[in-house]
Amino acid sequence: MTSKMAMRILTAIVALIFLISWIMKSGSGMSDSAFTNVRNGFLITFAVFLTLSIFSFLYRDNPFYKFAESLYVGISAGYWMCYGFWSTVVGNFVPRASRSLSEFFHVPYQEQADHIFIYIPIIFGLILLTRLLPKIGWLSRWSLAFIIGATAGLNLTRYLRSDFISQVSNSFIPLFVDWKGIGDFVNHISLAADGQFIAILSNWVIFVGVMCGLVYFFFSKEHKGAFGVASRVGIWILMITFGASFGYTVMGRISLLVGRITFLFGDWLNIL
Amino acid sequence: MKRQIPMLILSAVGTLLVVSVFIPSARHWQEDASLYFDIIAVFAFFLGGGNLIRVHTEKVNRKSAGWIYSVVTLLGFGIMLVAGLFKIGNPGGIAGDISQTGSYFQLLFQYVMSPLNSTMYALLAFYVASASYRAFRAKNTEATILLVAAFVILLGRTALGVLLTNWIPAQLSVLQIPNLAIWIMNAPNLAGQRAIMIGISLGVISMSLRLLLGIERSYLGGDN
Amino acid sequence: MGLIISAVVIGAGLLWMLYLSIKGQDVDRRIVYLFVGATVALAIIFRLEFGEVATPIVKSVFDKIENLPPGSKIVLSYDFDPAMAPEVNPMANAFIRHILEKKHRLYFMSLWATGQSLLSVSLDDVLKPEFPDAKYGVDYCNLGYKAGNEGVLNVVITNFRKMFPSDANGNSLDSLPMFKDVESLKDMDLLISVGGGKPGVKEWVLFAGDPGKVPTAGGSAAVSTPLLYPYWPRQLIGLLGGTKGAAEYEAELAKTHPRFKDKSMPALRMMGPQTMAHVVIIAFIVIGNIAYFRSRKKGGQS
Amino acid sequence: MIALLRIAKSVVFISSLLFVMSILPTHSVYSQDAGPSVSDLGSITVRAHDTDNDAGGAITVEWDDPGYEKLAGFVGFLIWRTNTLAGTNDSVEVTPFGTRTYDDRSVSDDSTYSYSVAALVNGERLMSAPSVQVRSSKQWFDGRLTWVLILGLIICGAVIYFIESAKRGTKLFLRRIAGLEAIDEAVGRATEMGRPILFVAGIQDMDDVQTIAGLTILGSIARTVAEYDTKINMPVRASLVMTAARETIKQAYITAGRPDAYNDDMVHYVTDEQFGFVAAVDGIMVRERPAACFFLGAFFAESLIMAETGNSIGAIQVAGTAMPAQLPFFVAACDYTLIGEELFAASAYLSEEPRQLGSLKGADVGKAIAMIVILVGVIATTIASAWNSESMLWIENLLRQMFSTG
Repeated sequence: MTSKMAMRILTAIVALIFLISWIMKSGSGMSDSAFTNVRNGFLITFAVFLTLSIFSFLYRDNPFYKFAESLYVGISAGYWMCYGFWSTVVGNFVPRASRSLSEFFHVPYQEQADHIFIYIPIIFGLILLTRLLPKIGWLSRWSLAFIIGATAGLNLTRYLRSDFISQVSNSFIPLFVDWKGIGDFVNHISLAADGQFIAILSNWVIFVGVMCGLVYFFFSKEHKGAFGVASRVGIWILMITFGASFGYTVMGRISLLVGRITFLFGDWLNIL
Repeated sequence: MKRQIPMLILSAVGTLLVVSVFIPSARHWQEDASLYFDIIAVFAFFLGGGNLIRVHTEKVNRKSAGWIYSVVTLLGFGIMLVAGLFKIGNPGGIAGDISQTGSYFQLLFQYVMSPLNSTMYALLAFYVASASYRAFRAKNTEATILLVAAFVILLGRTALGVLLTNWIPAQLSVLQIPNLAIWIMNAPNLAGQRAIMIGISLGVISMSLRLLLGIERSYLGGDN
Repeated sequence: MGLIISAVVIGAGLLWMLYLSIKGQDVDRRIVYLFVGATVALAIIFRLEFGEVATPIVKSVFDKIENLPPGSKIVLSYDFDPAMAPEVNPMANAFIRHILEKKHRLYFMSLWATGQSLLSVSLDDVLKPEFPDAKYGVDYCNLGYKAGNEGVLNVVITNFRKMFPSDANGNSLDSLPMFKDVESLKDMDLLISVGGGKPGVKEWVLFAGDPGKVPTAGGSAAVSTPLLYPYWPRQLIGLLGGTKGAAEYEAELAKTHPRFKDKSMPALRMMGPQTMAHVVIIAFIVIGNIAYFRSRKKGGQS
Repeated sequence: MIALLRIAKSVVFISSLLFVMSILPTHSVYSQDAGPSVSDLGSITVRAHDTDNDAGGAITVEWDDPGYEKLAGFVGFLIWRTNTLAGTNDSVEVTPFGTRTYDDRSVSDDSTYSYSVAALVNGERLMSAPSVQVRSSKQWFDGRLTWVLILGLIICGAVIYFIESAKRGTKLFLRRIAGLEAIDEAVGRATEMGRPILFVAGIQDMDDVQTIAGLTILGSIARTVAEYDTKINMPVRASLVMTAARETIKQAYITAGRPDAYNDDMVHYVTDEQFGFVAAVDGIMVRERPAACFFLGAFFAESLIMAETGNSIGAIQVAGTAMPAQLPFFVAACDYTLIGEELFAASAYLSEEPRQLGSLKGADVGKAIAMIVILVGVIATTIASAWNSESMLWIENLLRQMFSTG
């Protein structure tokens, strides 16, 4: 009972702050039209309310977060559906399919000889909708088969070219950079960041690292003996990679929070 | 029948797209396939949107716990659809750009969706901190390596890293933390990324083949 | 004042966390969240700025410009668009200040169509008000944008005038005194590209710096910086990565040339909260490990 | 950006054309320098041929420069085209300084053309002799991709070979993957605790192969779930994934002999918005408190938000993705992580079907090829650069040519 009471008091306080903020923001509006000022005052206050509601999730789940979450889900689902309609249907399909529809939507009609093909996805799309009819719902698998086939076909060659072939050829690196003989190397050995030793060391690490990393991914060979050692080094290399990427990203993540707090203190409270 | 035809469609489409890479005059099939995918995905919106409406109306009808939030979702969905599909308030009318300033669609995007979006994204700052606090502990060799690499990179990105190791002479300058951080990004990190990418490409190839050959077909449903 | 309050609040909090950890109590994740939020908020409210110290990769660019004899010829290319500008524009402005302060000759150009307008903003907002004595055509000039991406570099590495018959204002290059002894990029003493996409720093290295054997430096957005690290220190003399790199440069500039101290230093300002939160996270990791070793020791004893 | 570049390119092109026109009258804008004059130089030789490896409709023009570019008044090379069937002439393009080739993409395969190239110097057009007549045509195979085809055939051949040999009953050794062994345990725990399991197949649509990989694993998990009679909750970000996931789970329930227990509501669409989806998944996690969370598919920045929330409710978490940038976050916040290739191999492991397992051995052959080629390439490059060995340089160049993406 008491927690319900506390929740009511909290809601009342939030409502009060919301109202005060709305009034203050409307009063300080820049526009000549009173309606625009009141509207913008509301919208800014609402944006602040949503921001704080989401942050409140860090403490624990609560009605404010639930409200913001539900609203976000509804609004954004509608957003992307509208976007899909205007950009894909009107932007890509209509100009290829029909002149009169193109004129209706004010998009330039594309004269093309092969616009019969544009009906292929329409057919598969309609087949997909048979999912709604229990009797022939199994037909929708045809559309899924079309999509999965396309994905598999496109990705097979794409990954072969961009990831496999290019990553392998990038690994053809010399293990002795600027080599002028062992004597020269020993005489000039230093751990300076731009020294020859470090350049050579880097290439050795890359070479050994790629090899051992690949060994780690071997599925059909037991990771024992020399193979096991290599696989273990492979895991270590992967761990360095993960640690490094994690560490490098941290700062960028904080800048996102800086943006939100600046919004609260600057755009809303005007204390910056 | 119910199983053979989809199998046939899948293999035919996939094989055609693999072959099209090598034939100059068929190369546009690749872009066509992506376009077709987008159009089919729009049809799927009916299923997704329908599901969203059904799930939430049911909650409201049954007055199940938290039904009021389902009302919020449905309202938001409806308002956005109406505002976007009819381009309400759009200065350019039906021909205007959907995200034109002044349209209700854009207004809702700007004051509702965009703050929600950036705030959700900003939660990452907190989660990155709690994950670092909890996960970066020297429990075993692997975890220690992870920790040390992360720590060097983190230090290298603050003034602390410079100040701590400034005294190291130029002869050993790679040991200065900022240099060490860059070296880690450059050599071991690069090697790890490369091994992962080569592995992924082979994984994709073998999985695509399993799909095209009809060995992997759990997604195709049963025979009834 | 703000700094003291923040330091006390955060320091006390961290000590308390350390105390809890040593006692073996696990710290609730919400306390971690509170810390991060409070740290960033305090730093924003009190506008905390920290004296960034230049890392070697940034310092080497700074030293290069600092130590070139006055009158050296430096190209500064604006290879970015408005989306990247918050991160990289501060770098470009810091370069302008430093180069003109050292009385070098500055040649502006751009490989991105969008770079040209950002370039004119820099000219109007930074160069002209802060260096009223700098004379166009003598101390600096603006070649503007040319289409052709790295192809432009392929040409200007052998001949400027073929690609740029005139500068952005329509003056023939021969009418500009600072072009009297310039035939191609090879006559330059330093090339600087500020950008984060393609063409960008990488293309400057591969198509201008390397073939022309001209020292090349760059500034780039944080996401694309790791891709450029492999060129340092052999092909790139230095690199400014993201807001952090820009802030380090600004700090170094303010230290060596105090007259810029009062100028707005946008990257330094942006870095304040980020650095503070970063240090707090490092402290978390340390505390977390202390806690872990304590608990393991206890576990081992019992 | 691209659009801007295009506009800028056309502006440059038009302005250069205008510039050419403006200097066509006899007076020149440049002062005549001393030096070689136009008459000292030989004429330009032009070669034209059908553009290689294309779908027709393009002719490549190549020419040499006897030294016009060095002249003070040089502006550019003008490409002049004669349609020898129709008998019409037109200028195609003025190329910038430094170019020696031009692809004319505005020709028809049904006509023949001949090209001349003129150096524009001081307003004069010094026209070359016309090239031979050429006709554009399409090629049936892109010759630049020969090595891609060969490598693809080798790797795919290896996969198919081992699938076939597994079908014939050859026994295979497979190393263990801890994350996969944890799946049964996680589902079992959920059953014991009477709590649901949460499955997220990434946030991409069906056009990402990682999503499909996630769904294939879902097939195996759903079978265990059906056997144990646990509840599964699967929010999805894309409608197509919803349809595919329903088929997958339904099939699993049928295989497990419990078609009656299946229900479409196990999979539900949330929203296409990345962080809207995350907000909802977070909500589901804290309200339904699943005992196990599976994140298998393509993830972006949201990976850590979900994994940390899952961690806060004490769920067993198994993640897997081929997004290198997100792997560190899963490794840090989840109990088990399938790294890159392991995600694609997982369904084969779980199916325990010999043919599927055979495909893994085929992928291992691919890795072996990569390792051998890298080894040879590194040795060749090293010896070629350090000791100037001609033969090693030849090997290096051959390998680089083989492994170029065309």
